[in-house]
Amino acid sequence: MIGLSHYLVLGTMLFSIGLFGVLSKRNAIAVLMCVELMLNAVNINFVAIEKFITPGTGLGQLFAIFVIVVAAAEVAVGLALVISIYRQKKSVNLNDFNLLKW
Amino acid sequence: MNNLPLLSLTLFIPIIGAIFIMALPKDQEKAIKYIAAGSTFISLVLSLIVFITYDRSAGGMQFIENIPWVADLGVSYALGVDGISLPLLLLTNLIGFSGVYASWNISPRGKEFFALLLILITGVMGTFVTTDLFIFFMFYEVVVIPIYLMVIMWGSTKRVTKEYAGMKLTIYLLIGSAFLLVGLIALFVTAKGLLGFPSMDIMTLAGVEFPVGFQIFVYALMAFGFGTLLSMFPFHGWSPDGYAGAPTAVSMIHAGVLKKIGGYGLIRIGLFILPAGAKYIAPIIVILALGNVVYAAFICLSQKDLKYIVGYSSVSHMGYVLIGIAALNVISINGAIMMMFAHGVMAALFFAMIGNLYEKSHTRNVDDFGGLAHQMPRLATGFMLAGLASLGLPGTVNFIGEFTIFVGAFSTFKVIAIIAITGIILTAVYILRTLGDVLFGPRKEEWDHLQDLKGPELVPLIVLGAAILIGGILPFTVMDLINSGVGELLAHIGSIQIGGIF
Amino acid sequence: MNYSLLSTEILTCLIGLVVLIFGLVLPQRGKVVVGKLSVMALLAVLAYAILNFGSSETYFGGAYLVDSYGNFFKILFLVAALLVMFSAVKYNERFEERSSEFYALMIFATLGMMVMACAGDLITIYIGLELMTISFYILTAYLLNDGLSTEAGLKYLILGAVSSAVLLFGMSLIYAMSGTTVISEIAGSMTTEPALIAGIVMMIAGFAFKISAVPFHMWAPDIYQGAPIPVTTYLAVGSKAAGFAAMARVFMVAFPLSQFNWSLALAVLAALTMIIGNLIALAQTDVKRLLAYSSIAQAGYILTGLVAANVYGLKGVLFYAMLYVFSNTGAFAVATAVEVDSDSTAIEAFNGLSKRSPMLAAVMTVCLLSLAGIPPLAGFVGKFYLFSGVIQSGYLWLAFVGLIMSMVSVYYYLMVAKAMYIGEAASEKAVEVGSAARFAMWACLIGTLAFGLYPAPLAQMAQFAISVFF
Amino acid sequence: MNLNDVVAAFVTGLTLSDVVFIVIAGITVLSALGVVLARNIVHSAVFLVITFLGVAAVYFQLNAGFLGLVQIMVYAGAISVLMIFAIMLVMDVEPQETNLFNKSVPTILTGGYVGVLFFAGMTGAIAFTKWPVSSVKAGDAGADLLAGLMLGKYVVPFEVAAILLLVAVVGAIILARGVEDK
Amino acid sequence: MILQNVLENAWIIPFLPFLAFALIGLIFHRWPKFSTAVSILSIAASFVFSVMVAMTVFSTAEGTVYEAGTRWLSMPGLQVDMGLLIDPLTAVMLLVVTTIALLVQIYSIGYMHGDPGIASYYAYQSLFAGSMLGLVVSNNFGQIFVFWELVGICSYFLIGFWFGRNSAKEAAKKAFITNRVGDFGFLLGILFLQIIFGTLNFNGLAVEIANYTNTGVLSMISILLFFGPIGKSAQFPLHVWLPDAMEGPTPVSALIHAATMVAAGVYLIARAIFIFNTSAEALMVIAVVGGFTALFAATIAIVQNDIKRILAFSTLSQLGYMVMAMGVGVMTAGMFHLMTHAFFKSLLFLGAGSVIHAMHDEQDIWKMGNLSKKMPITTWTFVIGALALSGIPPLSGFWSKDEILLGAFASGHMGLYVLGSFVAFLTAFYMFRLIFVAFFGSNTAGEHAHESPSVMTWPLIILAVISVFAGFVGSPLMNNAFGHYITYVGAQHHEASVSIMIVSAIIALAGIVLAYLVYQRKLVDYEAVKERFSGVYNLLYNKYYIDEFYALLIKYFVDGTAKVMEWFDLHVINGIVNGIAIFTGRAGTALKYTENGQVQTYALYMFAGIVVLLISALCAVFTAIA
Repeated sequence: MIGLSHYLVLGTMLFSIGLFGVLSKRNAIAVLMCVELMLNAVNINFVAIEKFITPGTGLGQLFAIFVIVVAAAEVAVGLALVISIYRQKKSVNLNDFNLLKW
Repeated sequence: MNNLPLLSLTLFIPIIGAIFIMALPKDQEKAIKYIAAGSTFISLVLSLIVFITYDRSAGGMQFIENIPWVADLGVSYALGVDGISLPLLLLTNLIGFSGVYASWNISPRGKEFFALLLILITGVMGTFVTTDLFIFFMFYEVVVIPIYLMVIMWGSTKRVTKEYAGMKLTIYLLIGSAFLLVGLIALFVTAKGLLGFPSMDIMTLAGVEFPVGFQIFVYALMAFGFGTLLSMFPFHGWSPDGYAGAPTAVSMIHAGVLKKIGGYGLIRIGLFILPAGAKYIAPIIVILALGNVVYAAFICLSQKDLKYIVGYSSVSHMGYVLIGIAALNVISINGAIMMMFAHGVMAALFFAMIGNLYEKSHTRNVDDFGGLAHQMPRLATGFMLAGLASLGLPGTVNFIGEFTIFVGAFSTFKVIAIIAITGIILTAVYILRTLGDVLFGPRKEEWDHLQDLKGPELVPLIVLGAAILIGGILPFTVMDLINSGVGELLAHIGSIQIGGIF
Repeated sequence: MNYSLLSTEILTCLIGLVVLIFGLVLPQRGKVVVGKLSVMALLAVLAYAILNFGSSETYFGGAYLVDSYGNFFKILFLVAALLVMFSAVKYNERFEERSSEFYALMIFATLGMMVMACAGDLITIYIGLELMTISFYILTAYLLNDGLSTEAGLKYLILGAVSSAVLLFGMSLIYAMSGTTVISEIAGSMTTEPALIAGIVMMIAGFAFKISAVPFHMWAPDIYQGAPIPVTTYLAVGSKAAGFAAMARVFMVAFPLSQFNWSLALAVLAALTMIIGNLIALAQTDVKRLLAYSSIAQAGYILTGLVAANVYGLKGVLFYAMLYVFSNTGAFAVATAVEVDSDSTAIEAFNGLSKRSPMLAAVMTVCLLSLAGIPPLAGFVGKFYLFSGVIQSGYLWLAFVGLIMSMVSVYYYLMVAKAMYIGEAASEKAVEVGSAARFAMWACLIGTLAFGLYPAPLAQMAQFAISVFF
Repeated sequence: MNLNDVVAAFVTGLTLSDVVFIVIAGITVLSALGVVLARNIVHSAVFLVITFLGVAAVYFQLNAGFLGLVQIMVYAGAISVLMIFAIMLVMDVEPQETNLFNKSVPTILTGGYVGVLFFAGMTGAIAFTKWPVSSVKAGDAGADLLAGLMLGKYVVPFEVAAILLLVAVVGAIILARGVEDK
Repeated sequence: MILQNVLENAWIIPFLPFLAFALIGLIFHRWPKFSTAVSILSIAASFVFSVMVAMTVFSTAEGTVYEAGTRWLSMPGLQVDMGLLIDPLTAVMLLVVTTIALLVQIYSIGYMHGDPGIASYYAYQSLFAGSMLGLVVSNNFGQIFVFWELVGICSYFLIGFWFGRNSAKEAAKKAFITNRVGDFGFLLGILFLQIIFGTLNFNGLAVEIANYTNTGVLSMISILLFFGPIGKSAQFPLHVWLPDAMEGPTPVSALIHAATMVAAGVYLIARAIFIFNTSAEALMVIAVVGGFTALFAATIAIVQNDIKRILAFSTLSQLGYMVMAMGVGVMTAGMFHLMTHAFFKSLLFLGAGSVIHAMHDEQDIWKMGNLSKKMPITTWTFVIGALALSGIPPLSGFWSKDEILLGAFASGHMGLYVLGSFVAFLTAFYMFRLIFVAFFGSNTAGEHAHESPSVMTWPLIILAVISVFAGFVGSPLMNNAFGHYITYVGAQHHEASVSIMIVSAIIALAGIVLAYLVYQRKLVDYEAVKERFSGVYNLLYNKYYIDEFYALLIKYFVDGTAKVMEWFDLHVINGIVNGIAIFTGRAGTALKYTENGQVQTYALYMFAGIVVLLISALCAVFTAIA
């Protein structure tokens, strides 16, 4: 019988995958993608929670929508940054971005 | 006659002077000096007035001023002096005044120097005149940073660089004060719990019955914090290097009064508020103090740099003060305070003379000198006076302090007192050796160009020398005052029977 | 309902929009004027906020709260924003035609902070936080042809996005357990369910990132170093304060300590933050980066107030946050002037500053010492409040760590002082400082001194502000 | 309900919706893994779209139709396209090496380890929690409800979100346009 | 008016010299003549006063006693007064000190003529006299200690008066430090008195001790107190400073050896005799130390060649006599000898000074000779002094020395009696060795010598006269008037025995004769003897190598310890401090490298933190649940 916890586990799973991606990918854009994965995972949580705990209030969905909006904005800025840094370094490889350290 | 806030005036006139100095343009060297001298002189006079008009028969806190400051911390701008703080206040002004003259030829950047010096003097004074824990600590830490700046800007590099010396001194004292601060805050918080209202007033706190365990804990913290400031063995490392690196005036004030804040704090805060803790910790302090007296005295024997000799000797003398404080009886504490006053004047005079000599000869190494009494008789007189005071010769105020401490300590711990008293022999040895090698012996031609003290350079010698002799020949002028204060103290903590735990 | 109390936020928002629009239409000259005007307008807003400090109102069923606590932080943010803008006037010239957008973004960031401070609902907090953060992503990368700046921007974005994901995950769990996102209602349904604990932990992590507490501090040094100095300043004082504002409200209101002792976790974080921040700062040679680490350490001190979670502690948090604005901005203002002068913030660049321009050196020294907590400067009083609270709630060891580390910190602050006072200056000519920046520095100096010498008024404000929790 | 029950639930009879969920979840997770594991950034992008669609499907299954649509429009539509554009703009190497893992193997391993730990811990927390599930059965919360919330209780976040988007747009333009180096 | 109540105003006696010191130091030091005048006038006035005091005191049969004190340093449980205690003992000491001080200062006019430092010389002289007088009139131990130390420092200044010489510098230092060692014990004794009896006032203590039974404590206190005299009166282990003390101008030596410095120790014992008398052990120690010193010094004196050294060692041995007298319980005899010795010893030193002056600072007796022609006054006064010292009746030395030997004999200390007599023999011998060699020797080095100016000779003559007659006041002929008066606690006097007198007179004569035979008639080749017993000779000549031993002690023990401690301070204590500092810095540098610039590392740290927090929190919760 599929319950809330399954959805949450699904969310957690997506979250962890995204997390792993963030930690391990080299390409800045891929990292942004993984961030999106994490945000989607959170959204799944919100929606599922609303469905099972506060049905009919729309609270979770609202939260999810806001998250989507923010995510979109973040992606926009992020990609702009990637482009701008690519313009300077001709690279999107995070390993190359270590002028700032120590 | 208390309508005039004498203490506030004494306290803030140097600050006002400092502000004026900062306002002046750099090149007004003369005006700057005169302002500095003038403001310290006014403070000196005011503190003398306080010293004289203080009603010794009445005793207790007098010249009280009290303005609520921070309500929720129970802090109030509270001033007042009693027999314990008044001598030290006077001492501060004596040394401050002579300090200005001792650095008369300071250059370059005399402007910054005198401004910082005045701030420094105010800071030290503040710790002695306030009766509020918070304000006390505030003033205490105020002094640390100006000293650092003065050391690195006008200090001298000999065995250690002045940067190292200044940093060591600063960080050392600050770490000590960190422990102290924890203790104070704990004190404050616990007192708030017991009283029900926040208070930083020392007397109010003294009225609180703290649990013994807590007292011991906090007093231990204070013993470390204040002990570090008092260069208690083995936390004395900063003091010789610091004095060696510091410019004359700073050495004078630091060795003269700043150190004494440690002893003063131990008495004013430690004994007043935490008598039981004091009683418990006393034996430990005494053992360490023994380290000060003998160990430091021995080290003096093998020093060649005049400033190091005086630095270590001051460590050694502080041992007496610690013993006096730890012996916890009226005589010994009287002695401790007298000793603080005495050592302050003596050390200041010593450093003033050394500074003057160094300024002219650019060396402080004993072996370089010899027979200076030929060329500079006045300087020699100053050295001699300081030296004799330092070895506790009767007729100098130091004898009064040492003798009283010995009597007091002897009645509490015999053996330790005996060992400590051997210090007088060692002191005699290194002092006479040093003075002999520097002042006496055949004339050395290379020093014929040295000018003897003259003009402003004489002021420290006169002021401090007078203090040494007057205090030594007419001890009751100071001792009665101190006694009135210590009487109060002992009456207050009468609950604990006198003496460490044995 | 009296919506006039929202006018602070609304005005700020409007000013931002106006600046943005005029920035598009006006020619280069005009943009500068726009910047100045916007500053003036913000001053008016600040005045308004101060006047309405006392008034409070609850909007939208607790989703948005205008209370003394929020107002305190609004004032704080506005003060910070103004000081930064003043001190940055000269620096901003290098943004050429983008300068008006710069002001706009700063103002929007301020708006985001205000929303965070006044938010009574997790959603509001999140949105405010994101507005602030995204503005900062852009501002951080604002030196477009400077590799460091862009790199910092990208790093900040990635880490910031991840951290807000974590925060969201935590919020989702809280929401799951309490069925509501309104902070004041959450408290009612507190249990010790594992999921709830997990939620709290992840929210701690999320906020800890914003306030750059160890081990979530790693971004701070790089971003602070890479970003344009004004942005760094604002990040350090504003963003951090906002993080604390929201965090304190959430944890004080939503999570009663009786349920789950989160203060222990915070205590560990605080200790780590103070130790590591100060230790690494010892090894820095670039003043900007040094200040970055020092600000990490400062976050640790402020965090102790939250650990204490009692009157003194929180008062300390607010007091410290406010004085931190003055002290830190003062230090950064001087750093800005020096960078403008010599295009470098390495310690060597400060050599002989006291000879070149004594006033700058004095401001720097005073502010740094205030950060170190040396009386009679404000930092000391702040620390006194904080550690009184900490000791009162029984974390003696934390007080030891904090005070000892703050004394250790004196070392690197004095290193800067040393360079300024005995270093050999490359050039003898004075560092030229614009009148605005000079004003900002004086303001910081006076604030730092005044709060230290006569802390009572600020203390009362803080007292009044935290009265909403007790 | 604890983990064993979860396992048990799988072996015992599964309703249709359960099967659907499992299928969707499977697809989503697998494609998410694809995003991470693909060596070609373009493939990653494609997998990402699939994941987004899967998430949308989950929304639909949770009776959040409106949200599902938003998800498809914003994510599967806008964001993915944006990503592809970006990818195209910055593609200069062989597609095969566009999406490699981090150079330092320790980072990857610890990263994987941390991820697994996180998953384990969180799953445990979820499994051992008694969720205050409400018995109320509500239908699809339509756009009207959300609109009411946005313009009512949550008007502040709504407005702020608007500003946020504005900021993002302005910022994106400024950053992407860049300045001509002098 | 002053004359009416002399005793009340006796404080003026020490006060005047102090005043003189202050005046010279502050005002007159630019004008040597003024300084001289001020100093001499002040001491003269004190002298007059002392005479009046003495007259008042001795006006009554048993001598009047006056005590007064003014509060100086006081607090609950500790009171040190500046007081006056005038009794016969004091009176005598005042007379002796003022007389000799006065004469010495007059004499110095000639001796120090032309010295650049005359002003400071007289300043020190005044201070010296003042301190000594203050010590004499003290009515409590605190005050005594104060002036005790002042006397010490004055000796430091005067011995090191010619500070240009390294030898003077060293001698002065040696004198003060050696005294400090003694004072250490003395101070401890005083502290014990204060702690146990709660007062330092002599009369008070006398009462307290009278009904205090613990003799062990009393012995300890007595012996501790005795450390003071050991230092000041240069008794055996701490005698080393006195011979070197002649580095100072000769008049100073006269003052130190006769009136001020060394007398102080003996005077202290006399003053505190009521304490010493309570403990037989202490008395025994004192007697033995005294006796040993007497012999020890005399043996050394035999072989010395420096005229002042010989006198110095004779002083040592005479001091030994006095201390021994105290020890064997005849304090009066000790004081008696102190007085007489003061006169003839100062006479001898001033005479020696006159010789040295005439010989242009030549001090080796073998380089003198045949001075009797050139400087008769000096010679004959010197001979008188020598006779008095050797104890030839009826000169003063005879009576006092006889009193002591009598005391030793009668109190049953046979050993000490024999020892004393032997020392008397040695004394006569070495004194006349000196005289025969220096004044009647065949050596013609003294050709160009000439008699000293009258300002120097008159004091010699006066002292010579006193040396001759001073003895009678204590002699049986005047049935020990001196002894009767000086008694501080009951008369201590033994019936004079003619036999002992005769014996000691014969012994003295024997010594003189031997010296005459050896050094004048040259019947024995003393060089050969020297060769024969070269070992013994060197041992004696080098003063039993005690100075060398102390030097080694200081070099290796004291300075060695100092070096060790310094090393410890530099490398251990500072090492630890610096170590901590360095460690902190290193830690910072190490941690710094965690910021490796890799954004993903940062994220990794973040999530590691989260996971740790999460798991620990969950564990906490689960344990709480379970």
